[in-house]
Amino acid sequence: MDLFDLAAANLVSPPILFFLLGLIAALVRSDLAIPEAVAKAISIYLVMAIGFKGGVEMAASPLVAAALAIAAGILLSAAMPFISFGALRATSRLPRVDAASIAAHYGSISIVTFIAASDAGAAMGLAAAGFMVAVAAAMEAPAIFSGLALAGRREGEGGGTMIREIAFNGSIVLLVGAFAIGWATGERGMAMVEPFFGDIFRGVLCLFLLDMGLVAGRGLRRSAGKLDWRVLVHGLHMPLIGAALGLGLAIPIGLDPGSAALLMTLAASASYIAVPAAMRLALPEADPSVSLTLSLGITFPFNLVLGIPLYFAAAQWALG
Amino acid sequence: MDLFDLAAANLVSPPILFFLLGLIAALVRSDLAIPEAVAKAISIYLVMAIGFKGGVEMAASPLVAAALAIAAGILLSAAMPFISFGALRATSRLPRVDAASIAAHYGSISIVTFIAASDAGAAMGLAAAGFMVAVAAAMEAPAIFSGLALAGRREGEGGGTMIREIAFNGSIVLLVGAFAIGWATGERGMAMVEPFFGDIFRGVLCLFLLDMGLVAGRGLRRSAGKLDWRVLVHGLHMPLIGAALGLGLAIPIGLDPGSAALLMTLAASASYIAVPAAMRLALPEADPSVSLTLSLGITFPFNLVLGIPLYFAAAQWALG
Amino acid sequence: MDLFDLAAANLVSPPILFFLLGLIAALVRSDLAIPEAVAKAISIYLVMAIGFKGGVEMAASPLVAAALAIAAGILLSAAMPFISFGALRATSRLPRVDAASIAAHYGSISIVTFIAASDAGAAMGLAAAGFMVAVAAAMEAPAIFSGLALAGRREGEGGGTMIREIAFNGSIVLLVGAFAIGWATGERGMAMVEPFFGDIFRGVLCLFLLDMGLVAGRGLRRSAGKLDWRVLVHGLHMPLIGAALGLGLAIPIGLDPGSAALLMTLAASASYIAVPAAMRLALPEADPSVSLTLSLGITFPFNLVLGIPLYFAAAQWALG
Amino acid sequence: MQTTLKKRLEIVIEAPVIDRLRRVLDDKGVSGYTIIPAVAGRGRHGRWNREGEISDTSRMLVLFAIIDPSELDDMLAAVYAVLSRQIGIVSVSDVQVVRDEHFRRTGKPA
Amino acid sequence: MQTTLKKRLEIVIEAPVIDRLRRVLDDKGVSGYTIIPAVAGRGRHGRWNREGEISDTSRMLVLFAIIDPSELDDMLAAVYAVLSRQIGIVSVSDVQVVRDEHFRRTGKPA
Amino acid sequence: MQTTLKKRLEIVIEAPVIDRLRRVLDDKGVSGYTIIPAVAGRGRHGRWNREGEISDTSRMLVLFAIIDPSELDDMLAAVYAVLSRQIGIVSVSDVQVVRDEHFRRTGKPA
Ligand SMILES: Nc1ncnc2c1ncn2[C@@H]1O[C@H](COP(=O)(O)O)[C@@H](O)[C@H]1O
Ligand SMILES: Nc1ncnc2c1ncn2[C@@H]1O[C@H](COP(=O)(O)O)[C@@H](O)[C@H]1O
Ligand SMILES: Nc1ncnc2c1ncn2[C@@H]1O[C@H](COP(=O)(O)O)[C@@H](O)[C@H]1O
Ligand code: NA
Ligand code: NA
Ligand code: NA
Repeated sequence: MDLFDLAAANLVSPPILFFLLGLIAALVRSDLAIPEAVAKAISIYLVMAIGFKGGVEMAASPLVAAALAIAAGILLSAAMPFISFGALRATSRLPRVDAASIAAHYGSISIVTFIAASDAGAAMGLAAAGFMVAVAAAMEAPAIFSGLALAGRREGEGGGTMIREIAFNGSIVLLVGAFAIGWATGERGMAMVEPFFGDIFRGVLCLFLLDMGLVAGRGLRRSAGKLDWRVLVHGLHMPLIGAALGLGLAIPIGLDPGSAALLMTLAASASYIAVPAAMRLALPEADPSVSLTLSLGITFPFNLVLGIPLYFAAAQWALG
Repeated sequence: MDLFDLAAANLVSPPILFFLLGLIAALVRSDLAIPEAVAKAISIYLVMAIGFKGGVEMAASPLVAAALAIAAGILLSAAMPFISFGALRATSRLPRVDAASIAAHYGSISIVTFIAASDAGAAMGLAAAGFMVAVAAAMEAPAIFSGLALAGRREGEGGGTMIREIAFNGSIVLLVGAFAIGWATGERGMAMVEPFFGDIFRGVLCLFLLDMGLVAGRGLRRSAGKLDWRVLVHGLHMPLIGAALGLGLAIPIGLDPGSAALLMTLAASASYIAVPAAMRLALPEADPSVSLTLSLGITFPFNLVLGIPLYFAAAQWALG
Repeated sequence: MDLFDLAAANLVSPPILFFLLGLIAALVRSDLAIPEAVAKAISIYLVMAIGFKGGVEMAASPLVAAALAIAAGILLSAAMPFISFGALRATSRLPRVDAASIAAHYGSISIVTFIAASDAGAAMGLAAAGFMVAVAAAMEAPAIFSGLALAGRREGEGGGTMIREIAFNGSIVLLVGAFAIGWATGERGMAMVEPFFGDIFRGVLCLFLLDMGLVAGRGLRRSAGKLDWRVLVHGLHMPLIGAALGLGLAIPIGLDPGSAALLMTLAASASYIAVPAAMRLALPEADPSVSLTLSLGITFPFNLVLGIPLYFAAAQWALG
Repeated sequence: MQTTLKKRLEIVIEAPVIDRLRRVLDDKGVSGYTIIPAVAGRGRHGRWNREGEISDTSRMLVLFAIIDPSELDDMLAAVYAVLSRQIGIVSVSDVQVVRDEHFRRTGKPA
Repeated sequence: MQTTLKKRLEIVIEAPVIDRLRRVLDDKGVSGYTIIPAVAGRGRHGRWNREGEISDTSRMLVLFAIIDPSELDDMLAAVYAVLSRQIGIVSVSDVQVVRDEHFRRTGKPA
Repeated sequence: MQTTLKKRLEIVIEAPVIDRLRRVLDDKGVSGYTIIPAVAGRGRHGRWNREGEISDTSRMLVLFAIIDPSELDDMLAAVYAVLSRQIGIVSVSDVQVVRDEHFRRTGKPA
């Protein structure tokens, strides 16, 4: 498949179309809405399922390859905030603390984007190595510390508590825990829960992306015209930079194309859950609405609709 | 199968029995309850699934037949409020505005009843044409305008906003959107999401009808004895009148028996989501408790338990 | 399989591991949490599914065996509070009313434990008779009356209302209702809803046990060190006493090993839903935090992780 | 605008007895009340948190009712008669309303 | 601490018209408001309970806004103009705030 | 009935810092508090709406605590020390309670 076919196939797949439906519904001010409690529960289900499946597939993965990929992920997460911060300070007038906060979002990852990319890869026949789930988990936190350093913040008294709060963040604990359970129970465990964690996964993802479309569209509608265009453009630059760096590291460590595309996606994505909450605790002066709009309103739709097929095409071209 | 067998098979199917369980639990004041957030999410799932499946089946439908059926639906939706209003004013002492509001409910449709009827049809081997989903969507709104006309209301300043609020009502947007996605992705799309939108559908419907039984029973318990019996009887007349008109239009436009039964069901059903909300905005003087009790407490149970098998039997007798 | 293998297989099954993950996440103060509305809805789903399946299997059960098992269950439920109360009064300084309340919890049953045990039995190939669901339902209430008698409470004016509130408690109504629906619709009904009530059941159970682990862990963390160890130990004694009594009754009435293990589990388990609510109404002076901690924080994890495999091993050794 | 003084009764109460409380208020002919959910809290009986909970026992609800000052003592006595041994608290504050007639005691409602 | 007197406007309103109410408050430049869900209640229009409900019609929301006393009459008039025929109630109470400037009328917000 | 004057502290606060706020109240020995969810709102930081949200960042909670007037200043100072840079508001009103002893400061609770 060439890039165009890939993009076209991705675009007319139910998950992406339901995302677009949500986006449009929000933009025309429909009152369509999925209750918060259910949206949260679905995100928990998806993280559990993706973690568990990754763990089950670990049987087939050499541990050295996993360790290399995790190291690459940590490096990306720690380094990318410096690039994002530099770019923001050079092109916009955002205060230091806001730029540092946004930078932390871009170094870290969006687990929702990762899940959508894994599913897209599976649909294309480009399944990734199980350890990519561990890479995703490992990339959540390093960026936060880079962001704090960029803001000129020392960890001070609250430091210990904060490290703990970040490391034990619900989505990290669940991702790592489900991964470990999948690894421990292997194919026998998978056979027990496949109908729930496997068969209905893509359908549930459709419902979830409908919801994310609604939330992203509502956010866009609310902040349209308020954000500086130089900041908005950052939300389109960073995924491309991240994906390029991801590919640049995937090649030397020898990832297969599906895994490389996921590493690119992780680098290209911006956090929407863990980092925003950490920033409210550690950098309360940073305005959360700017980073949330960028992350969910600009970068997430870009990655979902255009980025993911692009990253898979690039990975296959470079490594296939 | 004759009418009696059909009715019996419908009555002892799990969805109907769970509805009756809910009804009884509410009437004996059990504290059994499904949380609001989950009930709403389930209704969203059901609308998504029915819309998507309808869209997928559009490949097999001639567009002319679809257009005719949609036109028939719009006609029914716009005309039935006049019948309902006339009957209410002749037999009861309801104020004009209340009669107009109830009339709008009966012209419009109950998507839950439609879903239950589609499922019952599928279980009987009388699947309907995919475009019946589009007919359902097209029938939601016209009755609202007839109702406002009957109340002597001009659209005034709020008119534009209101038309928009009605057209972009969440359940209409979702039904139409999922239908379009199903149509666009076809069998390939269905293959991706069948376990979620297809396989577990009827089980989820059981859970949902349990909930609807609980809510309907609670409503009945609360308003029992408060409603004028002439108004209550309206809730049993209108489905029969609607179904007869539906059949009368289904025959000339050449619908198959399964689709004809669904058109009858749509005409026979009364809105419980879109119209009540629209009436609170457009006719706030109308007492919502009367129309809600009629729609959910009388007409919905009647259609679910007795009406649907009757409509299928009649459609098969007339068209089979 | 010998006891050790059974315990090992149970321990590394996904449901138990997700429970342990929840427990650990709560103990390290992770913010992982499943919304209340969804947790409640999942418990409703599980009760519906287990009830329905039990009913479907009634076709294969002789009614006399069912009646005997139900009678045994009622006897256990009514009698065990006297044992629990005696032990608590002898070993701890708990006030009479608190001891009576705890005793009622231990006479009654935990439907969640029952569900987990049924699933574990199915996974081991030791499926139980369908009527065990009816036994579970029958065991919910008798212990409450024994508990009130122990507290020296006469039913007084509120008696009629209370009996009604207990008998029509949501989980009893749903369990009995779903059982009746399964019985009435049989294999034909099961075929209609198997993907939802059967195939995904164990996966949903994983999600639910994750939640129960989180709640149990949070409870433990909160009350650790506050409870008298003599009271805590009661939470480990009672399951063993209950299981022994259950086995003692299972043998003379001729239960198969799988059903016997479930009767043991029911006797060994302590109520977490029906009895606590009843006690708040009937014995408001009793401190709910003691009984909830015992029931959910001590007895439930013990039964889930160690008790269930032990009961199955014992039942197979005695009856296999 | 012309406003009238009323009392706002606010009751935090454990969920299992909410129906009893409603019955008391209905019997006293209170003109209305609204119940809102609580998600977490602390009191003499300890901390609680509803996340992931399936049991109603530690669930708290907040009920408020705007009533006429003349009804306050009677209402408080009735509420305490039923709830004195239950988990919860009661407080009263002054509020102004525009439509006086809306908050007058009614006959026992349906 | 130095505190300033403000008014706390509390509105119980049926969900279908919440957007209209928000528009009124926004147009009047109110500095902020918070909306909390209600789960059950009773009023002249009868009892309601949200358990298991999928329709928004009988759903009630509680909106409160802390505003400057000088804005009260204007605000009440605007609220009543929109809501007089809808289901709901309005009440006002006194509150003290520490940061006065936080609760001053702003221009029409986004 | 004999009632006593208390203060009702009402804090609207962004969810990520609720644990810090609880710790402050616990450390100060406040006798209790109740937290209720908010579903939507507006303030200087803009509008928000929880529908469909999975991130806690823009989520607001409403905490209220009934405390003795003598503790008010101390409590406000402690609350502001922690929350001054966070998103949220604080207000105080008068309430009457029947059981005075219920609302007295306790030692640091569990
Ligand atoms: N001083 C207080 N202010 C606000 N809420 C309180 C207060 N005291 C108790 N509560 C609430 O009432 C519940 C029961 O209180 P208690 O009976 O003291 O345990 C607590 O869990 C809180 O939700
Ligand atoms: N006196 C009251 N105190 C508190 N809430 C009330 C009162 N009256 C009405 N309400 C609330 O407002 C809703 C609508 O009131 P009504 O228009 O009287 O039916 C009721 O269902 C209650 O939730
Ligand atoms: N004047 C007000 N009245 C009621 N709630 C308010 C007010 N101002 C702010 N809030 C609430 O507090 C949140 C944060 O306020 P702010 O820091 O001004 O953005 C808002 O989103 C509202 O939910
Ligand atoms: Na990234
Ligand atoms: Na109709
Ligand atoms: Na027991």
